[in-house]
Amino acid sequence: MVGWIGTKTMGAFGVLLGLAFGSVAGVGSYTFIYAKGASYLTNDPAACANCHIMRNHFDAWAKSPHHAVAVCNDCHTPHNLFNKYLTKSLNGYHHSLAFTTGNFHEPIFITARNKAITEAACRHCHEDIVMAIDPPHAGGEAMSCIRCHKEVGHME
Amino acid sequence: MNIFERKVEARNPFFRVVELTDETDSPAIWGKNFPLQYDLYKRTTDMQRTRFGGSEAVLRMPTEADPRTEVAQSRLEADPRLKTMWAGYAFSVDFREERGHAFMLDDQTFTERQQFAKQPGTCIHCHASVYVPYKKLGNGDLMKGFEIMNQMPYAEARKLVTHPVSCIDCHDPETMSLRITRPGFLEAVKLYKNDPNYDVNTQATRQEMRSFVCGQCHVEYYFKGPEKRLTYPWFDGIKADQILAYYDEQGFKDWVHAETGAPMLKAQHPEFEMWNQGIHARSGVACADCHMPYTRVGGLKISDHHVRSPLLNINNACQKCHDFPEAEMKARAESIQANFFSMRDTAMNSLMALIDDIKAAKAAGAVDARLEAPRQAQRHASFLIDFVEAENSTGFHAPHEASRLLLLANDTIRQGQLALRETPAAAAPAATAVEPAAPATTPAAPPAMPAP
Amino acid sequence: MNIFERKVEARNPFFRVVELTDETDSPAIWGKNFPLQYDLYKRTTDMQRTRFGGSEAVLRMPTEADPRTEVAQSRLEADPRLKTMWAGYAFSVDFREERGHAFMLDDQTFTERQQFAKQPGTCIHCHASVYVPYKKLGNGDLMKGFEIMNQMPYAEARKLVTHPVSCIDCHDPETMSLRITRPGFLEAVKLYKNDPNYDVNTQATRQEMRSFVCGQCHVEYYFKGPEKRLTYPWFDGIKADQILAYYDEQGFKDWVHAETGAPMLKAQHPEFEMWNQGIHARSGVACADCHMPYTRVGGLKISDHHVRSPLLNINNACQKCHDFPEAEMKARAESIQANFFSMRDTAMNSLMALIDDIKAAKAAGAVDARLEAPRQAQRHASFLIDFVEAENSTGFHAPHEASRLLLLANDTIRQGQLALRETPAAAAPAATAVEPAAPATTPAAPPAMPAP
Ligand code: HEC
Ligand code: HEC
Ligand code: HEC
Ligand code: HEC
Ligand code: HEC
Ligand code: HEC
Ligand code: HEC
Ligand code: HEC
Ligand code: HEC
Ligand code: HEC
Ligand code: HEC
Ligand code: HEC
Ligand code: HEC
Ligand code: HEC
Ligand SMILES: [Ca+2]
Ligand SMILES: [Ca+2]
Repeated sequence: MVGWIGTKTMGAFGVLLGLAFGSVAGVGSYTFIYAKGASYLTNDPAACANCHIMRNHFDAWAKSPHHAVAVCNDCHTPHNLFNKYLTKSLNGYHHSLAFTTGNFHEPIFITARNKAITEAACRHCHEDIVMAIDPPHAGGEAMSCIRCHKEVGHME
Repeated sequence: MNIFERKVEARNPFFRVVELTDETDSPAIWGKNFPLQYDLYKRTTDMQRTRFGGSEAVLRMPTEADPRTEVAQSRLEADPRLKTMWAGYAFSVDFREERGHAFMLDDQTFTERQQFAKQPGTCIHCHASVYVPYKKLGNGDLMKGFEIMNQMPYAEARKLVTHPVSCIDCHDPETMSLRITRPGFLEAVKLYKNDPNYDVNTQATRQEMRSFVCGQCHVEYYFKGPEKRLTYPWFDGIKADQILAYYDEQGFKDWVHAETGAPMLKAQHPEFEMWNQGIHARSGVACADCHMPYTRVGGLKISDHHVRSPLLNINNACQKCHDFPEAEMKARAESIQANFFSMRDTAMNSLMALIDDIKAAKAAGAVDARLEAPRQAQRHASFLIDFVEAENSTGFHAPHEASRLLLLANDTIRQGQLALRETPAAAAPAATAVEPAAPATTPAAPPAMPAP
Repeated sequence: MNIFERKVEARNPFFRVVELTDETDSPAIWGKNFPLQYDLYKRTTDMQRTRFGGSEAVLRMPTEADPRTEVAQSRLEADPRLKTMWAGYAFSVDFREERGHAFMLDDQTFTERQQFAKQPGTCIHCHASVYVPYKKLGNGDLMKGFEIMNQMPYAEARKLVTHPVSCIDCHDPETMSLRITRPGFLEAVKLYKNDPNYDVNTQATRQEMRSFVCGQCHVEYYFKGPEKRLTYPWFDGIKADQILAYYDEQGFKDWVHAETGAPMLKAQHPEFEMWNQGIHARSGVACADCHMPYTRVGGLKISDHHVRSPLLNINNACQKCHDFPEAEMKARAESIQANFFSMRDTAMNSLMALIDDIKAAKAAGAVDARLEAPRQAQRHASFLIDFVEAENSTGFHAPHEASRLLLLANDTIRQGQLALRETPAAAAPAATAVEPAAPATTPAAPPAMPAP
């Protein structure tokens, strides 16, 4: 089911979670994000919207409460330098190929790997408020955020 | 963002190759300006089955009377109980699965029902591009042309039309916006809106129009009064039991049942009425959202004018709103349909039992007075079952409403069968000297439904 | 690492004030570590009605035998047909709307059903924090303690328990993860999963557990065999008709109907079974998603331990997934419920008619052989109606399935009533000389359902 993270992705997700927690140490408040807002926005979302096929997602993002605080890469790349660029290149390759060949399923569905990255990104910013509902053990089963917060994922 | 504010997809650039007027009814001409829509429109000749819908091509030997080499599968053969249900009526002779819009004119012209009884020109209202012919016949007056064609015999009226439903039947040639052209709906939508002054073409929202253009034809109708005026029976409401109440008030019947003598009613394709009762209508989802979803052709998003079963096109038709895999969406629709199908089966068997009962009683010489209640039960139950059976989504458009109607039908049959067995005092079966209890009495008043 | 350690630097909201062990059954002690959850948990004493659910406080004069000053409204008074349906069984004496978890132990202890017939210690399985008492009784062995308590009379077993369902019944005290503690479910989940080796506490996913903890108690059950072993009857499947088939195979009956002599079955709160048939379960939505939705307390999101009707809490329970206004979501749920309620009403009236019929036939001296088929019809129909009636969501958890069962019940009644009137040859009512047709015959085989 697309609705949430399958058990198979849990291992990788756990690792990502760990990384996300690592980088959030000593942070974890909205103030920080607001303060650094400008630098986040240098990850220009227009780069993504260059592809008309990304247009809907761009539009939905632009109307969402998140557009003031998070750009595409905040949700779609890991909050860790190495993984960020690894992911960017993997996705860049994949999307360009798909776009050129036109050979992809519509509507577009996020891949399991990218979804895990995004779910970790939610926690990166919202750990404070959701810590009680996350599993006590690293490697425990995490709850999918977008199962309930569908609208955050550009939902029409 | 929600489904109500449907986005106008990347502006549709088109080249005005030809000038379209309010008299252009040939789709090929419109197709010069809108080749993408036209190409898809032509594909309504495709025949492909889904588990419960779509259609299947059955080869036949063409005859002089009926030159078709392919027809859709017979529904009477698939379920012979329908013949008994409609005994004595044209539908018991020929009734087929409906198929794509391209076939509508031929299928009407050549159905064997035409042989069974002379049909009026009225029929053409929903089976041809009739907007321009109506206007011509009425000297520019649509309603007048409609009334004139209604009075013609079918064969004569048939000569006045050429195309199945065409661009001009749904679109304004100048603005390309949707437009209602059917007199039947222009009148009935006032009842639907409960506003005698409602003018659908100026007052409806765009999203409403995306269903109303279909509601022009995909509705229950009858021929009213001696002049057989085409009428959508929405005077008491559009639910099946409200329509039934209206027919009862009018004392209307479609035919007399050949086996039981009951005054019968036939329901036809109430897709619009049933859709209205469902969760999708309630959520603002229009016919066109599922049956003409946006589809990407090259870099453009256009409405898929290949009108067909959405289950042949799940990614565009369903997945824009439902975040589940294609196979799962198919399984969900089919599970609703299978559940409906099994309920319909139960009700249908009950109906056959009632018909058998009345037939037997009649054969045994029962007088009309004694048959009155059972025959009314047959009339009512048969109409309710027919309503959800004739509705072509196999329950999908409004599963809860369909269930309600089937239970109502089944219970009506139960009471009809008991009424037939309710005998004047002392006529209880001698063998056991059972005193039959009055049917359906309740020891106490049923509880009031809690107020909303 | 456990929940405490990990959260320490991140301004952990929970402090390990006390040590919790597998013997700590007092919720107040757990509440020291988790005051937010405990505060909400205590609010299950609230009584508030929704249109069809919730509960209403009815004042009463406390007596020695029953010291309660407030009870929930009587369902028997709301619908007296229930008394007829259950004539001769404890439920016809006292049956009330269920209310919050805080009341479970008192309501069981003091229900008048306890006076009607001696109840076994087994009952406590679902009405108290019984995990620690079971283990104590079994010297550390849960299953053994369970078997011992089952054999005690209720009054004696009652002395061994103190709390209504408590933290330890759903949570592992060390990890706080969800845990199944109920022998009935530990066994039955193997049938549910169709795997005799299934170990729910190690193999279930977190999301599954968010329903399974409720499925420990919100299920149909019966007391099997002479030792009256608590059993969830899922051997042939968990749908109502599959459970019915199982009871028939077992030749099991709950009681004999006082008015008709039929061998009856009683269904009880099959929320888990019905939820499983619905679109929400299919979409992975758990009981806790709706009945314990996340709620924000200060800067923290926690599970709302005030377990109650989601319609008292639509904003958190529904609107995160459904993007419609609160009033609209309420109306949607209530429209499903009202539709169900009217269908239930029809089936209920039919059942009363059947009971009247059998009663009358019996009074007139009909022999048992003649009453066999009608009595079976009563047994079956009554169980099916009871199943959806006892399911406490008024149809919401699985509206399609509920409709299917009600139609099945109504049709079973129709056949039962006809069977009663089917008389040995020549017994046809003399007055009109009608030859009654065999009921429910069909002129042709029904169409096969299209394969998936
Ligand atoms: C070259 C054109 C192009 C650009 C630029 C582009 N995308 Fe995509 N993207 C696509 C196409 C085509 C797909 C569909 C691929 C598929 O589903 O196989 C896609 C799919 C996706 C998906 C879902 C599939 C997955 O891999 O998980 C995400 C998420 C996504 N893009 C995000 C982004 C972000 C963020 C950016 C900017 C950093 C971006 N895209 C830039 C063309 C593009
Ligand atoms: C606040 C977090 C967030 C931001 C910012 C964000 N996205 Fe997403 N995106 C998501 C989530 C969550 C999903 C997964 C949606 C789902 O599975 O329903 C998603 C999915 C997608 C998909 C795949 C489509 C799908 O429904 O699975 C694409 C393409 C995409 N995003 C592109 C973008 C682009 C382009 C931007 C910037 C303009 C962007 N996203 C910004 C959270 C975000
Ligand atoms: C870069 C940091 C960041 C990321 C990544 C992020 N958020 Fe947020 N989110 C915020 C901030 C800051 C706000 C407050 C915005 C406001 O109130 O305008 C917010 C608001 C919200 C809200 C309340 C408003 C609304 O849209 O309903 C929800 C729910 C939410 N986030 C969920 C998520 C989920 C789920 C994800 C991952 C898919 C996510 N967030 C990713 C920073 C982030
Ligand atoms: C089962 C459903 C569900 C899941 C899963 C879920 N949430 Fe929520 N979330 C809710 C509900 C309900 C609320 C509203 C609580 C309230 O307002 O009392 C909420 C509130 C929030 C808020 C506060 C929004 C505001 O307006 O202040 C944030 C941020 C948030 N969630 C983020 C997340 C993140 C991140 C995850 C994943 C770790 C997640 N949620 C998982 C249901 C869920
Ligand atoms: C939410 C989606 C949805 C909406 C809205 C909808 N339909 Fe359907 N419709 C379906 C599905 C699914 C079927 C079943 C198709 C099948 O069995 O293959 C169906 C079947 C049909 C059929 C029979 C098609 C066939 O393949 O035999 C007709 C005709 C039809 N619908 C007309 C309408 C009309 C007219 C409206 C509006 C008044 C409408 N529908 C609204 C989804 C929809
Ligand atoms: C002018 C009358 C008319 C209008 C307007 C109309 N239809 Fe039809 N429709 C028909 C007729 C007649 C048929 C059956 C044709 C046949 O079987 O030969 C049909 C068949 C169908 C089918 C069955 C296709 C199949 O494969 O079984 C679908 C689906 C359908 N229509 C949907 C729609 C939708 C959606 C709209 C509006 C966008 C619409 N129709 C507008 C008259 C109309
Ligand atoms: C109010 C609109 C309307 C009118 C008037 C109408 N039809 Fe139709 N007809 C439809 C629609 C919509 C369908 C497709 C749905 C279906 O078959 O149930 C259809 C399907 C058909 C079919 C193909 C399926 C079948 O029944 O075998 C035939 C033949 C047909 N009609 C003949 C006629 C005849 C003859 C008349 C006049 C007595 C007539 N129609 C009047 C709307 C109409
Ligand atoms: C049965 C009704 C019907 C018929 C016949 C029909 N259309 Fe449409 N058409 C629609 C609907 C519904 C839309 C969507 C309009 C909207 O969303 O406002 C549409 C939209 C369009 C658009 C706007 C762009 C788009 O694709 O959404 C064009 C152009 C168009 N149709 C051309 C044609 C042409 C050319 C024909 C004849 C070959 C035709 N239509 C026949 C119902 C119809
Ligand atoms: C434009 C949006 C939209 C489209 C297109 C759409 N749906 Fe839905 N669907 C909804 C909404 C809204 C609901 C109501 C529940 C909710 O709020 O999610 C719903 C509910 C459902 C349900 C649950 C109903 C029930 O009775 O259990 C099913 C099943 C379903 N849709 C199937 C389909 C299928 C199959 C298609 C394609 C043929 C489809 N939908 C197309 C929006 C849509
Ligand atoms: C999608 C949401 C949803 C899910 C999932 C769900 N329920 Fe419910 N439940 C409801 C609604 C809505 C009602 C009706 C409440 C009312 O009438 O006030 C209800 C009613 C009930 C009631 C009666 C409550 C009352 O107020 O009298 C019980 C008990 C119950 N559910 C238990 C369960 C159990 C156990 C599960 C899982 C096996 C479950 N529910 C799953 C939404 C849900
Ligand atoms: C130990 C057995 C047990 C467990 C475990 C249990 N319940 Fe209950 N539940 C009961 C009993 C017994 C009652 C009725 C109490 C009464 O009426 O005195 C009840 C009542 C309810 C009610 C009715 C409240 C009202 O106002 O009408 C709801 C809703 C409910 N439970 C949901 C749940 C959910 C959701 C879960 C799991 C998270 C759950 N229950 C777990 C035994 C249990
Ligand atoms: C398998 C679990 C289970 C067992 C065993 C069980 N109950 Fe319950 N009981 C429940 C649940 C769940 C509810 C709340 C739902 C409802 O009332 O339908 C409930 C509600 C009740 C109520 C309050 C509503 C009413 O019926 O008036 C009483 C009293 C009660 N039970 C008594 C008993 C007695 C006496 C026994 C033993 C014969 C028993 N219970 C055995 C689970 C159980
Ligand atoms: C009827 C079952 C039940 C009972 C009794 C119960 N809980 Fe829970 N509890 C749950 C469920 C379900 C969750 C959600 C767990 C998950 O998502 O993995 C939960 C989650 C929690 C959590 C994790 C954070 C959160 O709020 O989601 C804590 C802490 C907790 N409960 C404490 C308690 C305490 C303290 C008590 C007793 C006062 C208690 N619980 C009684 C069912 C129960
Ligand atoms: C965690 C997500 C979630 C929650 C919470 C939830 N729903 Fe749903 N609901 C769904 C999904 C998924 C469907 C299936 C249709 C779809 O795909 O949108 C659905 C379908 C429905 C439908 C259409 C079913 C039909 O038979 O027509 C209704 C009505 C509905 N939900 C009401 C509610 C109500 C009321 C609540 C709160 C008590 C609720 N839901 C809570 C996810 C949810
Ligand atoms: Ca068809
Ligand atoms: Ca209640």
